[in-house]
Amino acid sequence: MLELRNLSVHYGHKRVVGDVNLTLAPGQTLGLAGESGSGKSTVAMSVLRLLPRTARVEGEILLDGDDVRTMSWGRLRAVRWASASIVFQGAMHSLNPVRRVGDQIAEPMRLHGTPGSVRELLEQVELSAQKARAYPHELSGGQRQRVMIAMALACGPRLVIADEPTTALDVVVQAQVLSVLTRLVAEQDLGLLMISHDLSVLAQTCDELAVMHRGELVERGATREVIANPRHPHTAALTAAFPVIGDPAHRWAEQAPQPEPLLRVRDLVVDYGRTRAVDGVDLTVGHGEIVALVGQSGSGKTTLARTIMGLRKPSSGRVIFDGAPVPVKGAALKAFRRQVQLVLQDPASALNPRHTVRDAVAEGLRVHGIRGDEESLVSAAVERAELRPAELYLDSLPHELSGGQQQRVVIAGALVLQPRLLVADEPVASLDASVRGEIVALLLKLRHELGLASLIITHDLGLAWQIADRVAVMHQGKIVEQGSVEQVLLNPTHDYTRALLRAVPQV
Amino acid sequence: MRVKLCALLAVATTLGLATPPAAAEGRVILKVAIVQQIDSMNPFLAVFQSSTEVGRLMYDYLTAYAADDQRVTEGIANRWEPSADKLTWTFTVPEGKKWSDGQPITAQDVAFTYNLMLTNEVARTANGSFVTNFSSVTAPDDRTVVIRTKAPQVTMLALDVPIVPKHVWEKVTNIKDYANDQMPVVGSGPFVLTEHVAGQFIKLKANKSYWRGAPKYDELHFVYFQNSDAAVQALAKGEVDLVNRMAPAQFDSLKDKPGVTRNKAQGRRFVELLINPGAQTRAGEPIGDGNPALKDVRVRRAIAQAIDLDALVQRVSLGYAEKGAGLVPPVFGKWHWQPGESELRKFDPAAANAALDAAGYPRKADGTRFSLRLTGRAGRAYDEQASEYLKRQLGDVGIALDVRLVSDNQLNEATTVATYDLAFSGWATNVDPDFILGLHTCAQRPGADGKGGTTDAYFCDQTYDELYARQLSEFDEGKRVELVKQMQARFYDQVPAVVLAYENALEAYRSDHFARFTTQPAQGGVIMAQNGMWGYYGAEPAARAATSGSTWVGFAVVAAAVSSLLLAIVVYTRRRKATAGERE
Amino acid sequence: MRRGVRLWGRLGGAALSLVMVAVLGFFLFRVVPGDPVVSMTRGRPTTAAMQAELRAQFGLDRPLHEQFFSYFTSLLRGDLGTSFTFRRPVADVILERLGPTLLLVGTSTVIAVGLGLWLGVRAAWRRDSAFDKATTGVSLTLWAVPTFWLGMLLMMATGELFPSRGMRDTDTAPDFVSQALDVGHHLVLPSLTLVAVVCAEYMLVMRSSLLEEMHAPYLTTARAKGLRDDLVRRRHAVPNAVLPAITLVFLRFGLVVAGAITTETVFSWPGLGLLFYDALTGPDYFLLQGLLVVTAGAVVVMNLLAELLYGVLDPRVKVV
Amino acid sequence: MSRFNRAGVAGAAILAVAALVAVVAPLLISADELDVTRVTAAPWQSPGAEFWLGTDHTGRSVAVLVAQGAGTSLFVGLTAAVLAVGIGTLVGVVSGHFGGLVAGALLRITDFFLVLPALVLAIALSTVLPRGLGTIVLAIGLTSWPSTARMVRAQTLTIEARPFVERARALGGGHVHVIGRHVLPSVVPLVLVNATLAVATAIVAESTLAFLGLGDPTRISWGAMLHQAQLHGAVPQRAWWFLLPPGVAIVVVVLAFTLVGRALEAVVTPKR
Repeated sequence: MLELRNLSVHYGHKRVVGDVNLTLAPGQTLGLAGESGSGKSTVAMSVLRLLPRTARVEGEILLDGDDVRTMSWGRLRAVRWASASIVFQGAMHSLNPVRRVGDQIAEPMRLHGTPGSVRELLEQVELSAQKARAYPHELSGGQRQRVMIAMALACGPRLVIADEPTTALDVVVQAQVLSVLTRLVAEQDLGLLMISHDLSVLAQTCDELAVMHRGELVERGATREVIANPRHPHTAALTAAFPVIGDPAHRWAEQAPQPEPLLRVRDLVVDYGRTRAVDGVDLTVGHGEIVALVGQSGSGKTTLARTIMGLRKPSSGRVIFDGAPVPVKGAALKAFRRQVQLVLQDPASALNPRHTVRDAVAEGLRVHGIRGDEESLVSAAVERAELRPAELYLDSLPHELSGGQQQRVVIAGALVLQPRLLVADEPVASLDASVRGEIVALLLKLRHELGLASLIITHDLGLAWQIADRVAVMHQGKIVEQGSVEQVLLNPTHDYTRALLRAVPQV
Repeated sequence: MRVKLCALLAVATTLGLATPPAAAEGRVILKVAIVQQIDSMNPFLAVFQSSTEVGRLMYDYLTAYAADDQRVTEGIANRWEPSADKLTWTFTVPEGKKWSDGQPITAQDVAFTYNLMLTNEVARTANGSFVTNFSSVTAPDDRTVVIRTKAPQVTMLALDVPIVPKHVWEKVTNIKDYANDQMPVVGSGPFVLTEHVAGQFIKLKANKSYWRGAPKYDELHFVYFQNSDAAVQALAKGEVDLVNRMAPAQFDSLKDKPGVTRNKAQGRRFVELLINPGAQTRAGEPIGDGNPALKDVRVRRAIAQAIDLDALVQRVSLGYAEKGAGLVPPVFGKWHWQPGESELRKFDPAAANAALDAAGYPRKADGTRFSLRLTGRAGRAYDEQASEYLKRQLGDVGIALDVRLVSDNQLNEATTVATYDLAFSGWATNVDPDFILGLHTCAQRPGADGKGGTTDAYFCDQTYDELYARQLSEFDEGKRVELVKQMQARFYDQVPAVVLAYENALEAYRSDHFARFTTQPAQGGVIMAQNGMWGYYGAEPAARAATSGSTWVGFAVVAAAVSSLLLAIVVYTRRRKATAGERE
Repeated sequence: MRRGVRLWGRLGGAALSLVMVAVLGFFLFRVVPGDPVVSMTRGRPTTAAMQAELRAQFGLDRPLHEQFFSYFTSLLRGDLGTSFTFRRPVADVILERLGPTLLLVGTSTVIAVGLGLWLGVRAAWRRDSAFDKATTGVSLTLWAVPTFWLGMLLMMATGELFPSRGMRDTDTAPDFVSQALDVGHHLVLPSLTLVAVVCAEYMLVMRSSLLEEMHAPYLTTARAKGLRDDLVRRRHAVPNAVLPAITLVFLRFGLVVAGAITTETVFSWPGLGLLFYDALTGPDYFLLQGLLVVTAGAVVVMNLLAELLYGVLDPRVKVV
Repeated sequence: MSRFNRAGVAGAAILAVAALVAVVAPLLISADELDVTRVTAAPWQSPGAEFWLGTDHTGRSVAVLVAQGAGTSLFVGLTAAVLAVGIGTLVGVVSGHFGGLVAGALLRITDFFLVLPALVLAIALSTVLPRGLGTIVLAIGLTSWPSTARMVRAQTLTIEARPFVERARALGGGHVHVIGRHVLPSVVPLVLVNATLAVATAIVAESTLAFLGLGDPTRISWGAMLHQAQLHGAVPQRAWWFLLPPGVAIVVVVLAFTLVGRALEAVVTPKR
């Protein structure tokens, strides 16, 4: 049905995709995996010739035997959506914000003269018919993604291309969307080309798996086979990046003895206007202990972290650090902030794009007026964050570094003040799979070498399994369950924890 | 659908705009450009010159000034007789004169008008100065008006007060809010006001029953212009028939324009340079911050001597002016004064230098003696240019000028509180010199609060004031002329101000539409801004050519452009539609 | 994502702005030096008593705070005082001149909006095409042109094709068609001047607004659905991009009224702008402050309307 | 992008020439050529060999006047823009960084000035204040800052919402640190762009005020020349040589500023 022969795409002199050969038969499901920049989305877009004008496409793209590249525009438009449709990533932006979703679903049907009703399509994706009158912003992320799926099925295509359809969704929602998608593909006997950076998502939905790396197809085979026995080293790195909960091989944290408490949170309440974001939380982090705070977005975990940092005032309750309450202002607060450092989710935005690595790392020193040899302190911190040799990086600007390197700079910026606690908000979420492991290892090494305690905030149960000593599960502002990693993740007692664990796609 | 609509629109526009609107047929209209706003049509309130000008067309005064020599002639009254003690004046209103609504004009109307002003403060707003000396006005019968004054008054035949119809105005309860816009407005003049759209135009139609005879054309329109530049353009295009108050350059630009005749007339205006002689209030308190050096009459004379009046006339007025001398312009030949050989101050920088040295103002190291501010009005061409010349000429005698060109109101402010050293000013004069002479008496200086003055020269001279009082009660005209000339000589000698020039009134008209206008005076007189309505009243239409259709060419051009543009869009859209399927 | 326009907050803000406009209007023009009565009576035989009478008529003899109080209370009743120049209620004078300005500004805005948005869409959609380069270049140039100068040039260039002043000829036949055509004839040059300048801005705004949307993912979705290029533009890109442009149109409409000062001055168009210019030379306090209150008030109201309209047009913004 | 850079370079070149003219002209032009009392040439000469842009109503060379006027127009444009952008930046940063009542009040005032018709206000101000360049600068500067303030405030808020500012706060950085190290450096490029465009607006505003007769009558500026042209009847005389050059000069310089501003904007604004 779909056949790519020697597909290459160039932007100017830059080759984005090189010599890709792929075939997909009706009813077949194929996962295309790869990290950002591996060219996987380019392949998807080239199928319907949606690449920008500046792209130079070579090779053949056969859709039902016709080469998309040489079709007339009229013919191409007839083929689009009727033969193959796309579920785009980020439904928020891929839906027109000022038109009702019903109209948007109906639009291709009118255009291609396909019979059918919006109501039926919405029912297929388990949405009520009233939602047709909604605007995209009135829907939740999962609902929007279902609208996208309904839209993709509107003209009864035989091939559906899904480009990162569940990225940015919470685990539970992701599971729901995936199940809708797989059910519909199976029911209607569609061909599915699914693109994702997340092997576990692909493993759950696709019979076959292809892995792309730097624009080339490096591996292709049955999903189970590829994951179990990766032949290409990159595939291996990708599989390793997704820890299997319960698998001791993926548990990197060594057991630590019960430590003395460093940070204690007692009955903490934080209100945002009328909403209660944090509702009576008790939490303890010991000296040198790594605690994972797990929850879905909106569960209040980020607010909790900000409050601990003293960036937000609690409505009631106390935060006790090293035996003393966290000060609320003045020099004492400043001194406290030396002790506790923050590592943010997206390193690219956590660094001022105008500041060099040196400036970024030294910022803490300058704020606190720490005298001494700034150069050597900065170098030491940078090398400690495993950017060696430091001189190579000190004068770089953030955009010259890769995501992993940027995150190391952020960590170095924290280390330079010799803190005792690191609060890391989704420290690996925005990193490519292969880099992720390195950062996790770095955090563990710092704990090992410096006795640095960490509070790691994440939605990723796998990460918690990999790194944490203890896990606290947060739901609607409350901590519903906490305890040692093994205890919580292997024998969950709370329903919510179980739901979370169920939703995690398994490789 | 869209395409059809566009096409339809194009056709409609073409048809619509290509047809010129019908001009009103068969009526002869005189269109006059005015630049000043009309403040009110209510003659008791209207103070702007433009309003007065229109008022003269609507209402006759008790007496009028003849067109040819400006002597007093018949107005509403045709005979007048002062009593022996000059305190009682009897005017006779003849039979047969009618208001424009057919009612007869009687002495009752005259008495009503004056009495309204005597009893109602608001009614004195515009012309109150004429009646301040009245003690009573009565009409013993329909033909006779008797005015009694408190003191003898020479200006009894120069009462510039519009006489209004009693039968209309007695119903007016609130003069202040009465706009006088019940069209057509009942009047006694040669024209009847029929329409007034503020800021756009004023329409009057000929009063067919005017007692002097109906005007020779049908309608008189005043068209409002933002500036004289636009008015001159409109004249050149034939949109208006008569323009005045032109700048010299504008006047020159019409020199060879076919169908346009220019009228260079002696004007009623003069421009002067005020020299702050140490301004004081009526009570004698100093006011303002004039340079004390100017209190010295020798310094003022030296300044006057250092100014080259001929150069100003030639370069600034481009020759369209006469060199200044006395306060009364030469257009009022009887009252005008020229210095004799002994009195004349010739332009003589050397003498001025010597005089200043002698007065005790030697040149300092930098070559200057002292510096003075020169205040003028920004945007008034004369001030802007003349200040350049004065700066240089006074610089030559060691007086540094700091030229300050300010807005109209700032200039007024500076002159009313005497915060100037030198300043440009100017006045329009009337047939009777009383006003312009009285302006420079001690009594015209402001009160203690700095308000209530009308002078801007702050002249206060015993000799002058005595002469003024004497001429005011001198009923022998020959003797009065002599007194008036003595006053001007005194003013010239004391130089509280230098009369720089009598500017010509520069006017032009479409001689292809109107063959001739009555000027006042007959020789070198003005058409507009007369002491009367002769210019408009006496206009004679030419053997009139039809209104040219040339202006409508523009319409046709636009119509063609618009429709071809629309057509192009239609075709373009069509063609795009046709190929749209095969393009991305 | 969801932005709310708090209706009461906006109304309150607008009301506060109006009050500030009123206060500013009063004090700003009281600082103007010069005695208006002296300006009025200049060059005429006037006595001190007559001047005092005039001052009393206009209430200028009362202390400033009394003047302000009476000004403010009458303002609330819609009374803007009495004009010195016209000796009529300021509100009447302004109302009389509102028509011509609305005609001029309205016509120009309609044409400028239509043309500007159309050109902007075309230019942005074919970015860097010859058409884009030409229209952008012309617009940038027109944007740099002082309005009055353009008006003078047009007047000089068209010579005798168009009337040089005003809104109508006085000798046109009184029937409606003739009058309308006459007004249209007079309208050509002033509106052309305004259109040229305003249109350029609309074009540039529409262009940049559409360029912002050009890479929006939903356009790719639309293309993938098989929509023709012009349909993608008309149905998807423009409805999104036109929102800021429409807001601008509303915002500008008020400002254009004020901006018509120069155009009206050059062409003696009997509207508010010309009135403003005339009032300045008085200085006609009450007229000036009335004009300021009315024009600034109009802008405030337009501003409010623009925000409310945005709430109607853009489903993401809710008026609460 | 490249097109605008080319246009930007062209604009910069024009500005360099204009600046050169503004600096050099007063040195080369003798006072006699500008003094109406000393010029000997006939007024209203059309362009010819001696006066290649003709003469004005007093017989001065239009070419000389245009060159002389460059200084005034540029000076007013630049100083007014600096004033406006200075006020705008201060207000914008303060109201963006600090919350609370001060910010609320500042925002209210900004919004108020934003809706006031700037030209009307500028005209009113220049009527109230004494004539002079300072007044013009003040009138333009005081009426054109709100857009800058709005923009700077928006940019400040954007920057403050960035994680790196949160990181700086978490490091213990105070107001001075955050404003000085993060907010200002990010705002400055935008302010620069804004200033460039503000100069363009200010030059047009100056010419408009001068045209309405509110300029400094003792100085020669392009707007003042147009005022003179109108006052002395250039249009009815068809004296295009008196009307065109100052206007073209305004358009060219304003366009140059706009082009440079847009080019800078393209450089400063991060590409999507």
